[in-house]
Amino acid sequence: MTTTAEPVTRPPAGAPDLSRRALSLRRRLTNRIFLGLFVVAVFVAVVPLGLVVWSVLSRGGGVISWEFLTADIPNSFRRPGGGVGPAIIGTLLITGMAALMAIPLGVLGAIYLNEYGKQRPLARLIRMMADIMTGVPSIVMGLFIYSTWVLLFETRSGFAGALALACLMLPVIIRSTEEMLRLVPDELRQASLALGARKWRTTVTVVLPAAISGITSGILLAIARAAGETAPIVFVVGITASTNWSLFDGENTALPAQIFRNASQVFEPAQERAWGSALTLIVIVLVFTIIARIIANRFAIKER
Amino acid sequence: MTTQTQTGPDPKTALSSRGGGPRADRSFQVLTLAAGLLVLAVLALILITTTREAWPAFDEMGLRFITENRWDPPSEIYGGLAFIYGTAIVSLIALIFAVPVSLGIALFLTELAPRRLRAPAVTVIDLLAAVPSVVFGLWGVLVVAPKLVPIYNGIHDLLGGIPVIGRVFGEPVGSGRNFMTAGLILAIMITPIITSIAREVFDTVPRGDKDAALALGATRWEMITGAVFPHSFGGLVGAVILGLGRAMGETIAIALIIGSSTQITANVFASGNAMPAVIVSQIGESTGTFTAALIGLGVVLFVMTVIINTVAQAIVRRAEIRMRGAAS
Amino acid sequence: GCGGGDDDSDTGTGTGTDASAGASDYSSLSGELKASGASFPDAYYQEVITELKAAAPNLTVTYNAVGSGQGKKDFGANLNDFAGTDSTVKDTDGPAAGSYLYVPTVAAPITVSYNLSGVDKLQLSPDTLAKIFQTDIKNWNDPAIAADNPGVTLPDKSITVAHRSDGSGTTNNFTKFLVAAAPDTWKLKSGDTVDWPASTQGAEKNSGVAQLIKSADGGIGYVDYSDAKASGLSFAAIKNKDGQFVPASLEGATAALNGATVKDDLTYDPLNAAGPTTYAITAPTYILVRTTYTDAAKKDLVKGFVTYILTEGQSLAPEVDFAPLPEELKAKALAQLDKIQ
Amino acid sequence: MTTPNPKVETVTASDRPSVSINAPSTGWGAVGVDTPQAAGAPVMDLRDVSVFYGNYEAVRGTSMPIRQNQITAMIGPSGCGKSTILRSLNRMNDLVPGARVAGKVTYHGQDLYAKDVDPIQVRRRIGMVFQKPNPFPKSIFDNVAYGLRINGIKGNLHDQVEEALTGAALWDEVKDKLKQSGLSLSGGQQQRLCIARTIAVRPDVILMDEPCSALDPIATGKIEDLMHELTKSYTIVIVTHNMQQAARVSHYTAFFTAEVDEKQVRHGRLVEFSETGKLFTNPSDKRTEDYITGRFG
Amino acid sequence: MTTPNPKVETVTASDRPSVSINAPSTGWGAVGVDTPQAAGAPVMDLRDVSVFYGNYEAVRGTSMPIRQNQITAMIGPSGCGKSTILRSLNRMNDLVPGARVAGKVTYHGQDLYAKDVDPIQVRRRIGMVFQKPNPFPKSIFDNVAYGLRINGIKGNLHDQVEEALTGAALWDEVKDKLKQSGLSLSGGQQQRLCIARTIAVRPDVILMDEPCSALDPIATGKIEDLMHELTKSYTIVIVTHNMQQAARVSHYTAFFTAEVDEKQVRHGRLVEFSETGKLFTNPSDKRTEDYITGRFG
Ligand SMILES: Nc1ncnc2c1ncn2[C@@H]1O[C@H](COP(=O)(O)OP(=O)(O)OP(=O)(O)O)[C@@H](O)[C@H]1O
Ligand SMILES: Nc1ncnc2c1ncn2[C@@H]1O[C@H](COP(=O)(O)OP(=O)(O)OP(=O)(O)O)[C@@H](O)[C@H]1O
Ligand SMILES: [Mg+2]
Ligand SMILES: [Mg+2]
Ligand SMILES: O=P([O-])([O-])[O-]
Repeated sequence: MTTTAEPVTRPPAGAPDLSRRALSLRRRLTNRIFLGLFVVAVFVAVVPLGLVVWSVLSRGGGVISWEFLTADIPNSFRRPGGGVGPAIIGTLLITGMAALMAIPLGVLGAIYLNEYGKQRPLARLIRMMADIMTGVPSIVMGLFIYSTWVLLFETRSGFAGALALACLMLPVIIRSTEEMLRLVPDELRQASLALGARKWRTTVTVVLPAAISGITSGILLAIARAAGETAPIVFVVGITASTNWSLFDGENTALPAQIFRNASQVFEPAQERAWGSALTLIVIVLVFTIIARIIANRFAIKER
Repeated sequence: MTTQTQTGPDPKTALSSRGGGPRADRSFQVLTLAAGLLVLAVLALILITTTREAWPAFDEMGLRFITENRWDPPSEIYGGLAFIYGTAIVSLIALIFAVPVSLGIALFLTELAPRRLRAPAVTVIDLLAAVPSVVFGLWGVLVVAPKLVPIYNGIHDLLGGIPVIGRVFGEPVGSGRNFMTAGLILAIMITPIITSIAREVFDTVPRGDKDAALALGATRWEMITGAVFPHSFGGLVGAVILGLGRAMGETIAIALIIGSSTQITANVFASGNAMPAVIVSQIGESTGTFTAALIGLGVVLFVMTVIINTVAQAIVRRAEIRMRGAAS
Repeated sequence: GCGGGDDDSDTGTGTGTDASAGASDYSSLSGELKASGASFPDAYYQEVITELKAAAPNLTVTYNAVGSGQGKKDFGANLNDFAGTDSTVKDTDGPAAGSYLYVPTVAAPITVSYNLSGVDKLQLSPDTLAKIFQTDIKNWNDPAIAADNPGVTLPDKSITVAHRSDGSGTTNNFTKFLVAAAPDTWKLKSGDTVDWPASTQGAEKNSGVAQLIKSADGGIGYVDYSDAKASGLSFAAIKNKDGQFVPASLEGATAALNGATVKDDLTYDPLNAAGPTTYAITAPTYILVRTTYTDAAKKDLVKGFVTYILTEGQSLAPEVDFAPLPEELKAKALAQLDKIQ
Repeated sequence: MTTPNPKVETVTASDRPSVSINAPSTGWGAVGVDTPQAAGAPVMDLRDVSVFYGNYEAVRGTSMPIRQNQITAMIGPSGCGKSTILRSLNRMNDLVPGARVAGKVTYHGQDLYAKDVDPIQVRRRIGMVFQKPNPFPKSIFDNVAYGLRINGIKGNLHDQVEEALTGAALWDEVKDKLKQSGLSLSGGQQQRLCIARTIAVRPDVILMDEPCSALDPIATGKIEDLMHELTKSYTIVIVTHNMQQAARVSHYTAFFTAEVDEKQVRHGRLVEFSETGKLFTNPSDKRTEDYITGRFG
Repeated sequence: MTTPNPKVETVTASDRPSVSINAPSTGWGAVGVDTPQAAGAPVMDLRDVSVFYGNYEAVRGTSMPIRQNQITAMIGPSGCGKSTILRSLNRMNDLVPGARVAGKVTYHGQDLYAKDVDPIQVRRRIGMVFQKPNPFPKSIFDNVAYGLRINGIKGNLHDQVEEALTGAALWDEVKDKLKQSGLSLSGGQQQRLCIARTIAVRPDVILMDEPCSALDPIATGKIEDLMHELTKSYTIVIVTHNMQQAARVSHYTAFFTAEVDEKQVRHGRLVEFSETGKLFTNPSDKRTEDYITGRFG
């Protein structure tokens, strides 16, 4: 457009019209509207998040203190003071134990589905059942653990809760991990096998590290969901007012249960504890998300 | 075997397996298989124990357990139809809102967003997934439900008079605790799940397919409908099913927001109840057949999930056959 | 106990010294007690546990308010050392007949709370109450309500009925009262969960019902006394067996306990009890203890804890809006503890 | 094997136009402007075109014409920027984040990168066929109809689809199974389906990026025949790794290579643009000669 | 451009071994057995090898030797089964569900497909380099050490890695950044890293499937030089699309093509196997001649 020496600056007569005007209004509008809607969708999702986080921050923020995070849980709903220390410990222990059980099993199961079972009928069955298992309500999972584990050993315990949470996490981890393994290029597997690596070593040393970032995301989603589960905790973990470091001996408690318990009280101190617990729980999950992402990034496929 | 050739460097000729190599491989495979089978075992165990415990109720109610709309524990009548309906309607509302929004976000992230924006957006979506459902429940019942009442009233005033649609947008309950609010909160809860899977699915659409559409003079949106959607259909159904599973199984939040009435009504602004919510809120004070009936609701929910998954898989398979063609 | 300061607690302390001869020094109690059950007395039990901690620092008691039904199931499955329950044990509940003893602990009024702008005094007879909760009466200016409230101008406003969505001892006692006091009108029977009409609204826990009532002008529902007071709700005066409209109060509740007949197993029904100052909807609650504890130490802990509830602990009840037991019943309850082996 | 041009030697000129162009760096923009409809008139023109990916200059200062109803081939070793230049001809590079085109690409005299030019209109007129046959996961009919539908092209849809499939020499093979998935066809058929899809919207120029490299010789032969056919109505630009193919099918050939600059960064460069016969028999650049005689690449 | 063999013409034989083999379908299994250590003795031997994918016979009856310390090239149009045959040489086809090998592949006289043969041992001795450079998402060091570690090869790990990288002509370029990701290297470096990874476990035979097709000419030249170097210690089999490359680097060449049988099913076929010089100057089969003169492909 700027060169003066150009002999032809205007399209010669009969040359096609390339300007935007040539695109029909309908097509242009449809395109615009739908692309605009994508942006709207992001806001639609972000707004409620902002509102929830704001609610929790504004109501729970003032409650958080060192004492709140460490002190024993007060029995009385009406009296101010105390904290949720035992519930924080309980959440960490129970969710941690659940993750410890569900992650290896889930990842192994996913390895079976993607690396061995593929489209075989058994693998298809397991895949479908895993999908179904993601839909089992947490209360039913709690009832299941209650009527098997709890009644068998005649005690509620942190471990029973961990079992219930593990059962809830397992299918989510299996399915998301499988999806991630599927994205690992076959060339990597072949390269390893061509070096004389056995399949299991290939899987453990090449395939898993290549997919670790995505696998971690899926696992985090599962943990986040499990850490927020209330019904099975109330049902199979029991309750305690002081920290119980043991998962097997004696009852325990967790933040979601404290949120639920305190939120259903009208007394101001109890409600404050509920919001404070909610904030604590979100922060815990978030911190884990961040830590896990950092770890995953260290193992992940490093792009140039 | 090696008789005639003492040729190459000797150790290179021993090709038979040594040590426990193949056994290690075998063991690993068995280990992974065991982990896979664990899913089947746990699920079977859940089904067996729950069915066993629910049996007294099934025995007493028979088919009426799912066909009758009367939940009257004092009279020992347990007809769960209203709760089945509630679960279905709430999940449906959740999907109607969550699916377009999730797909929109996923498409925004894969097709529109500048690279810089993607990571933070994904983090925000993950954060949404990190909010425990009980918090959503609290927020829904204390903050959202009352605020929505005027909006519901507005919609009712606007559409209530229209013949068929009017019945769907009937008189809103005063508390705002109804199918719609529950569905909306559920939609927020399942959006991150559907989004994160849909994003992966869209990412796997071959660059070439998108280029081909654009090279024909397609706008971006036309490219998405023409090249991205057909490719992603199966994966998207999977994403939606996972979200639906979560929606159908959600307990605490729904228990708080749905309003807890036993009724079947087209009015989405009316209170209702859903199976998991009924179980969680009534199990504590229940005994005997009542407990059995509540667990029975869990079994019904389970069976519903199986049916939905089976149907979805059949749909995906048919679509795939149609798209991939018989040849491959 | 730190002073409730009214006449109830005076007499309470008197009995306490008398009966706690065996276990007056709680500081010797050491160990753990697990309990679960009714949520109705939860606030009171938690208060007791908090107070007892000062007297018995080595005793840890947990009470998990999972509901009476679950408490009884836990009791039958040996998951707890004692259970809290608002209702009596039926064959199918879990605990085997003869394996348990009832110990009444406290009682509390169940209020009929409402939210009706311009009306701060409301009287309701059992029949009207039944009609309202059955949605036979849909409007506040219904003649039946007007008949109960002479001289009050009732607005033309539709009634929003709030009830518990979770299975609840409160529901059980409220509906039991309606069965007893309005047998011809009330059709929904009684239970922890009843078949509420579709147009009514459910909410979780007493606080949920309170919140629901507060959020809807024209709302009415049943809420336990303590939550109703804390929520700042206004509650109706209910016509008792003697034909008097009595508002919910702890005095009214204690009067109801006095008017109830106590059975041999110490269960009793204070609902719709006789007496002019009786508050008609008063609910009892019990602790289930085992007749036999295999662990002798456990037995002592249970006895010690329940004794504390029945003695010093009684004075805490009014503080958290529960009604202490009358002397006579308290004595019987303490005697019941001696049957534990 | 049927080949479109009955040449046995890879290097003889036969039925090529005799327009002789020696120096690739001089302009031919004006050539043929006065006879716009004549075969051989430049439809497109590149003037000192460089393409950047971010800060990396993948191809440097390329100038060449694309002549009407002729086949222009681009050859050269891998990574020398053939695809990059090809994609700059219909603004497909717009889709690569960070990609930027400097210099001037004109189409019928209009600057393709001018402000008011809509890339969608550009791509509709300058179609593209890719290396891997990539039919949409739709029926054969819908694949061809896709472009017609989105572009709202009027007329009888079925007739137009038939015409495009006939034009792509595929009609006879698929006329009985138009409802089947495009993916059920063989590789060669799929590629012809992609060509049919492209010509259905009646573009002016067709860009082909190694259209045969995933095909077997028989399918390749068919596509080459087809290209020959298509020059009756279309202008074709083809990128190929296969020198023999360039020699067989094209009228003009551009030879690219990658050169390392003083900072040790590799840039693609147009070395020579000539009438095909000349380039293969009598290359004017030593590097072209080295390449076509197989000394590298 | 440096080329390993200083040939200017694509088709002249120069420093090739003079073992003359005319008919590909006769056996040469015995040739050279009596001079086992001599370059040119067959390390591997294919006898009437056919490979099936499910019921589809992708390649039919292939017989040819792989000679020690020599480079054997496989050329032919796309889809003729070059990769398929190559992968049958180290049992990589085992990994394709439904793939089956008929006929006999021997390695130092042992049947590779015998019951007690462990494919892991086979692959450890017969290494493979792929078309797309595929380093593991690990550090450069770990990439090379990987094979050493899994095979439990003793000795100083660092020394062995250095040796392999030196052998792959990469040491100087990466010695200061061994901890960096293998993916941070350029394409050519990545491919040499893959070669280093392969030679680190000291295989006997190295199979290469179009190892340069994703590389630029400079990188290609380096790899070709390297292959030449490697023949001192290794036997190499290379699949290439690029006839010039085959002519430049290989000692023997196998030409494959795809033929259609009576049922219209395409099968890959070995047309001609000869000493490279002969195949390019004096092919004994008309189809070979057509292919190398560019009449198709
Ligand atoms: N999207 C991209 N981002 C950054 N660099 C790119 C991109 N696409 C290509 N390049 C680089 O630009 C240069 C030219 O690439 P191009 O694909 O045009 O080469 P080519 O000649 O088509 O090669 P081939 O024959 O392998 O297809 C290469 O160095 C390549 O790495
Ligand atoms: N995994 C597979 N399953 C089924 N058929 C296959 C598979 N791999 C290859 N084939 C078929 O076998 C034939 C030979 O393929 P192969 O990849 O060996 O050819 P090639 O000569 O290496 O081709 P190219 O030069 O394109 O790499 C082709 O028809 C191909 O479609
Ligand atoms: Mg290219
Ligand atoms: Mg190949
Ligand atoms: O206190 P509740 O038994 O009514 O929950």
